Amino acid sequence: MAVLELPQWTALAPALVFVATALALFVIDSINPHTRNRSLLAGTTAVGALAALGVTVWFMLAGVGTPTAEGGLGVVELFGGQFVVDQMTLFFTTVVSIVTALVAVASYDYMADHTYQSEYYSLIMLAATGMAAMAAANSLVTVFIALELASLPSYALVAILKDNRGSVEAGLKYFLIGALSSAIFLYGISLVYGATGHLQLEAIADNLDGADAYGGLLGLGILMLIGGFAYKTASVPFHFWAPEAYEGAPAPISAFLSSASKAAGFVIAFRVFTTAFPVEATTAVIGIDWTTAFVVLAIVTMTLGNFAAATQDNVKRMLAYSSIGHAGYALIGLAGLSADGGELVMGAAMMHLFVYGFMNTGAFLFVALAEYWGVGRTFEDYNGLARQAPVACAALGIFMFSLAGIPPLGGFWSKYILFTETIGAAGTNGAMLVVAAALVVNSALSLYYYSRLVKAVWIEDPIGERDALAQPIGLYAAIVVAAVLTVVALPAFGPIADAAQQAAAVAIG
Amino acid sequence: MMIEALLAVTLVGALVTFVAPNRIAGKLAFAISLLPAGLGLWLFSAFDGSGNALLEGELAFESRVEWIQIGEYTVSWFVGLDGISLPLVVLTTILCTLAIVSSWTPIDDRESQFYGLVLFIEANLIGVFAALDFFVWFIFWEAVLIPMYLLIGIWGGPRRKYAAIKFFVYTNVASLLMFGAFIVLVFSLGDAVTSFALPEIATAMLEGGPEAFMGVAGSTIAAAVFVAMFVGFAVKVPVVPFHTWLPDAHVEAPTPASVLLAGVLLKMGTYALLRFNFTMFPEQAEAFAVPIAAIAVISVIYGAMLALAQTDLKRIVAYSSVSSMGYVILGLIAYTQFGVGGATFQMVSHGLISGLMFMAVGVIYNATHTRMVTDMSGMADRMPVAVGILVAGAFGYMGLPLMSGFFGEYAIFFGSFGSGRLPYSQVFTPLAMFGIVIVAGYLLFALQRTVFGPYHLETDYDVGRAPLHDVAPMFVLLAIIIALGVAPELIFEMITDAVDPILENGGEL
Amino acid sequence: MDVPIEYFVLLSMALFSIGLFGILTRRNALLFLMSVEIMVNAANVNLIAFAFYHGNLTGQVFALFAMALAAAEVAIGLGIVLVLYRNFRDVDVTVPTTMRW
Amino acid sequence: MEGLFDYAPAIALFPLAAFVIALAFGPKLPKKGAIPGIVATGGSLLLSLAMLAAVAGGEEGYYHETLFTWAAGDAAGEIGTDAIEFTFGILIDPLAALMLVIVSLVAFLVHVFSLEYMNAEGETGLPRYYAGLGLFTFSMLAFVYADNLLMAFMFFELVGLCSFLLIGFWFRTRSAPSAAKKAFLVTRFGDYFFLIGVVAIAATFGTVQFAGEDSFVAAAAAAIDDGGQLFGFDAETWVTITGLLVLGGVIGKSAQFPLHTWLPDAMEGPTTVSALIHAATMVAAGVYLVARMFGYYALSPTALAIIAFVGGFTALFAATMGVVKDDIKQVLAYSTISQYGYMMLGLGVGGYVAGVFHLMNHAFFKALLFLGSGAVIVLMHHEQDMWKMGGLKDKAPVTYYTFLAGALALAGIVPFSGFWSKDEILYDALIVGLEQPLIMAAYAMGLIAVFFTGFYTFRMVFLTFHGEPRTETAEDPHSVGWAIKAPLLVLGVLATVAGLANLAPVAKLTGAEISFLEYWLDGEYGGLEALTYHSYHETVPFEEGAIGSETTTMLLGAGLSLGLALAGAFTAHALYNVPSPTRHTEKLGGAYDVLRSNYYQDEYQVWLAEGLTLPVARAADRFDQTVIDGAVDGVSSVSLFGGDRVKRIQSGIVTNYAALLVAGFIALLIVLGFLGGWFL
Repeated sequence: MAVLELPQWTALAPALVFVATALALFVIDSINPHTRNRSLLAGTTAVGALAALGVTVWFMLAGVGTPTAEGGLGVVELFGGQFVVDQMTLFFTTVVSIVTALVAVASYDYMADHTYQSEYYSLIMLAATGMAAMAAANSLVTVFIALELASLPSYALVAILKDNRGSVEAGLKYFLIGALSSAIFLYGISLVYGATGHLQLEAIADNLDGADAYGGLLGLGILMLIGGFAYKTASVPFHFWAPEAYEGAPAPISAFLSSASKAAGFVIAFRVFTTAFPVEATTAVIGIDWTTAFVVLAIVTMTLGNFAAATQDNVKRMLAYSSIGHAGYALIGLAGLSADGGELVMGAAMMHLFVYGFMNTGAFLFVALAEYWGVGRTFEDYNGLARQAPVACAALGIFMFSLAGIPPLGGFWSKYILFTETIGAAGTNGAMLVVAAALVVNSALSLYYYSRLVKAVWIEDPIGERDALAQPIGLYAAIVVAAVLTVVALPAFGPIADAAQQAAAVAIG
Repeated sequence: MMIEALLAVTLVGALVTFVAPNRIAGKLAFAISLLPAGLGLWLFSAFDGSGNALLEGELAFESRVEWIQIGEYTVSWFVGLDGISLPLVVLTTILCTLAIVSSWTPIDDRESQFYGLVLFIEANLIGVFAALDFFVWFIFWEAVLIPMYLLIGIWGGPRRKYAAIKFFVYTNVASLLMFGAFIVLVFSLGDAVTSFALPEIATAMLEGGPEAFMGVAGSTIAAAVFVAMFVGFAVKVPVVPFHTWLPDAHVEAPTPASVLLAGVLLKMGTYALLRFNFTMFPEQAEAFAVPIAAIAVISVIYGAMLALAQTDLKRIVAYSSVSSMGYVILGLIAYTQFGVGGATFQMVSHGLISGLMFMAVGVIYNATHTRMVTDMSGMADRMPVAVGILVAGAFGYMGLPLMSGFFGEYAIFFGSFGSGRLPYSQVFTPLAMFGIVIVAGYLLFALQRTVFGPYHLETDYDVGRAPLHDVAPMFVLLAIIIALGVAPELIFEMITDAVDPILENGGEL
Repeated sequence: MDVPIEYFVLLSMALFSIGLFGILTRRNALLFLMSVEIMVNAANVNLIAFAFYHGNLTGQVFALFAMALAAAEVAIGLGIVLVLYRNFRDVDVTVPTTMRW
Repeated sequence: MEGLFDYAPAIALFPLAAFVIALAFGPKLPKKGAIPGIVATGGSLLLSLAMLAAVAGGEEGYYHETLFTWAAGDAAGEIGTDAIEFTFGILIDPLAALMLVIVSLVAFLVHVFSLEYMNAEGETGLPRYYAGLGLFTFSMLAFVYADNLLMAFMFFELVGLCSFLLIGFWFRTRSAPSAAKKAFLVTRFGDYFFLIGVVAIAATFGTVQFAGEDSFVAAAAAAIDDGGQLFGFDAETWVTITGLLVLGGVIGKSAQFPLHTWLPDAMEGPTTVSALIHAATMVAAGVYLVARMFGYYALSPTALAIIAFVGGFTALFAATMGVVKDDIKQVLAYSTISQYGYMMLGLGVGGYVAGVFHLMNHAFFKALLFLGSGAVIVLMHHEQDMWKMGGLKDKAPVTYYTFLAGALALAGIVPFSGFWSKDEILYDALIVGLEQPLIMAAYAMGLIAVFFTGFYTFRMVFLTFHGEPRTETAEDPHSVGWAIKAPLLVLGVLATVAGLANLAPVAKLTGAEISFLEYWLDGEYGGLEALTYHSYHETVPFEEGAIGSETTTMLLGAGLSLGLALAGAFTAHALYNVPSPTRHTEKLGGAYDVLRSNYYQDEYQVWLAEGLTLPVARAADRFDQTVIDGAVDGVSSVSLFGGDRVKRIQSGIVTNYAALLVAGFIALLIVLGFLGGWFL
């Protein structure tokens, strides 16, 4: 129980490691301005991310967050409950740090000839810090600050290719929608505060009954909070930034945002709604079960995402829409909360976000590789890549089939367990049956466009001649690691499932 | 552990082949595939099981390990063989070995990947028949899609992309439907079930049956689930009207893929029908007996009529598969020992015979590069041996006595004619039997036009005798077919032993 | 304190709506930014008013945080507007439409 | 003697071995596999004769042994039984023994004949030919001594396969494969009903044994006695139904109307094949099957009457068609159909002995005639048109006289074998017919057919052998060797004297004990009680009448048929036995076209296949491609179109995004607000 000796604040170690790495990068940059020493910078970033990962895993194993009843160290509360470190925190921190590490390694090649190396990496680290903080935030204050801490660097990262119109346009749209959304979010917070007089989540929950008079106010506030989360998780109707941002941003950043940032968005959503707005109590006040909103959002989001993805020509954009679709899947986790076994649905959603972490990252990193090769952006441009780069394309096949939920890959478990639990929840909440049906339709459709990409690289013959393709070490390493993780996740899914389900159970309490 | 060994050998072999140089891939894959084939025969000789795997039977080579906990349900790695699955496993191993040999000639591009995929598909097929936990079974069931998609897509004919995607999406949608239905069943079984182990679920079904779920009465649930699962499997079988993916897939697939598709993949559907619908839902099966029998008869006659209209040899065989599968359905719904046993026997027998047919057609195609009946005549003049085998196979398909096909069909007819469970069985059976006339019609018509008559060939290739390694596998198949035709008891005994418990649940002995 | 809380809420809602209106109508990036600021300040008004109403300081403190973050946001925003101008020779947010559908 | 029976399996296995050898090593062997064939069939012949002796000599007098279980399982038979075994077994009783001898003898002779007929021509694919013959002989012999219905069906099918392969022997032509296909398909159509019958009988009685306590015949008899219901019919009706279903196979194989159309086309095969398969043995399989399970048919007067009527009708129907054929083999083909009609007639009226008797005689004289025609074809350098022949009498005496013997037997001229058997059939038909109008009609048709038989037979003889040679090939024909002559001589003798086996009329007149075949089939020398003539005769429900005394009836019938036969012969003599005969077809007028085109039987059957079934199939295919598959593709295209529309809302203009975002938010707000009642 080594953790016990440490002071409480060390529970935030993962976030601290991130921020430390960011500062280290600044130091390096200030010692040697405009350094192009990529291996040093990317190395530091990767090491930092892996360190954070190591710490997180260590905490998990040490039993941080595991209820003391089960021999764990119990949930660690910091700063009067402004931050909390429990299994959910660690679970999502794991996702964030893994993705960050992969992205850092991949950027080593992708950003090779970029002018502002150290800024790039330190921004990534700061964003990661924000996300780690989101995972731990336990008060609307910290939630908002962490959210902004994650968002602001992201804006910059998306637009970092200053002379690339796509990047800039992406950055602009991302920023504008983001600003609008955060304004709405902030206003929502203010309303909730008004209704309950508190910002700390437990406190809000305790004071819900006092807010009877302001049911409408509270309801509006909650709805605005939902808006804020919807923006962060790229869910309808706050998703409009996503396709452009993902398409225009540097591919590693797209991976970073669509995996880590999305996961972080979900963790705050999970935490706020499970802790601050317990279903029955809230329903009593605002007169309606807020899961209804998520049912609608989930269905609309997954449908819109998949249908729009089906007919894309640009691979990156297809992946962008598909990530909207997956946001829809994950939203089911919140939609099912009012039903018996809601914690199982949420757990399934968390598993999905976990696996999605590396399979989606891997997919975007393959796009990064393709951009590195300069083969072009459309499906046709990808034709016949498998003949020249079988390993990378095999990895792509793994990612695609895993995203489609075809065994024997990690994506299978998360998707089908989600499906299973959705049906289970339907037992007490009929709306979930509609969700399940939508899930079937959408995954069938998703099958079409995922396999379309596999078809392009494996089946089609290349249009015209292509000269030999380089094998950038960093990108390859990242992709292969992601692929291996995706495959290994199938047999080794037991721990993931247990962790997610426990975390969900504890969070709901 | 023998089954694990079988799977491991095949999977490792697949990996090895995948990275092997193209030059030796074919021979290497053959050498590797001898291991599972030999192992399969060993299993056959060492088989010591009795009874039905789902109904408290004595399993052979059983092994069970807890894997994943989903809510209160346990998923465990649970495999074992009984008299129904063992013959199919052996069939798979043998057919795959022969398919590999038969593809030495036609496959001349990306060999290592091709043979790797074939071995991969073999592993999954073995898994499908050996698995006894729903999730394990479903993983293998779905995992078959990936290699088959690629086999058709990469090495297929002109419209291969369309065929591949159609096969992929169509069958997967069916699987989703079936999966959802089954999960509903599991949840509606309530506390009676705590794992996804099929025996447990079967017992719960037969003893308690589903409780009300989502406010729907248990009996309604059972009926709905039965129908949904029947449809889901019907696509895989396929039976009219869900058959349209089959001819496309067959026509475009390369010979060995067709061999496996017709030889084993279709059997997955009927096998699943037997395992799930007809083992777990005896009452519903009886309730729906008439419509199902009607579907069976329609499949037989309609499929045969379609075959009659074709001019592409592969399409002919493909549609005749639809027709033959109709017999199997009829035998299953009859619920007599000869009916169900004969159906199971017919699965094996049809696997061998249709495999033989596709190989023979493939050999002719290798030489002529056409499969159009109208493009050739008098092939017997140039390739007497291959044609001789084709004719033998055709007569096997027509159910010539002393070949396995005859026993399969005879047992089904006999079993269904006397069935007390199937109303109007004395009407349905003769109707279905008329298929044996039509099948003779279109096969002989095709033979007359292609292999007999004066030699003529539209495409300008000089046709000579087929190489030994093209003909040898067909001889092996022919030998097995005749052996099973002369002494069906070789496997019929163990089949009936495994079938009896099914019949005891409302069936008749 | 005799100004009823409702007035503050109405005021903030008015501000919020004005900001929103601005966002929907203005095409100039800078005006877009300002509108966002107005919305944020609407929220701040709320926070402070409610802090007063509830008699705890949480809201006021948070308002300070919010302002700081808003400032940071504007900083990033201006940076993006700069590169926007550099690439598109315009600060009209409706100009960049190279990516759509 | 009993020990001999243990060698019974070898009777069939010898030819099987020959088949394997010919297939595997044929090309390397001298004579391309003829030798093993001859040895094997010879062996079978000797063993069969031994069986004959064993049946005659043994105290048990029959052999009934189950060799191995093909498949066994549980099945709820309609009556009681709950377990069923499908086995391979051997049943050798007088009938089977007799048939074994006939089959193996003809097969042996045909093999010998082939030595010259086939090998001489430098024919390719001879191993295939001998393999085919071997496989056929195996299947036929196995069929003959099959002890149960299913086994019988299986080998019934196999002989069909062999017939397909051998008819299609010259596969490089267009006509042969087509004829082979037709033969298989038409018989298959019959076998479809046969198989239903087998399945039905098995499902009803839980057994398919021909003989013994647990035979389905016994079970059926029992069922009829206690008058229960079988599958919703009363027992006798059900027996009739199943019996008729099985009869479907018989009609197909024995080329009875309306499934006779394949046999004439089957003449595309080598003449030896026609002799062995399409005259003497395989076609006999149908009739033999009826005789084999005669006890079953005996239970159902309806079935018997139908058999008799079909037989009589076919006899006349085919004979008339034979009258106008020019191809010597065609004439023989139609006469074959007609003769099997007689056998059906005989069995149908309960004349078990008569039927079997004619079966035997026909095997001899028809094989003789076919081989004879084969010899003629050799003489004529593969010319089959009788109008191109003539005057071969002096140039090929052996062929001529043997052929003549066969012709006399076929025409039924006393004292040749054909006369005795045919006359007996007609007599049995007559005596039953006197009581049963339907049978009387059948008898009448059979009687009229006698005239036509006599006519076309001698038309054939005269056109072929008499008169002046009408072509130069007929001037100096190719010579034939011993391998052709020997079989002709053997069969010639048999055709002449085989009648002695059962001189029933003489016996009746003189009271001498000389109707040996009857005693033989009656189990006097040994056999199973249940399968004897008298036990059948008791079961057969027909009562018999007579014109005056039995003897007068007999003499009357005999005289009538003999007279008609002679009349036919003399008509032929008058018309064609002239130096240069001419076609007298114009005398027939319109009837000629009808006969020439075989009553348009082929036309409508071909129409059924190609005019009806094929278009329907094409329509089904179109339906499948457009409607069913269209629906599948429709779903995908619709969803893709939907996707294409959905993505349009991503207009690329950020202000619109903001607007849509707010709109969406407000929509959500309104919905939830109303549900939650926030606006109150």
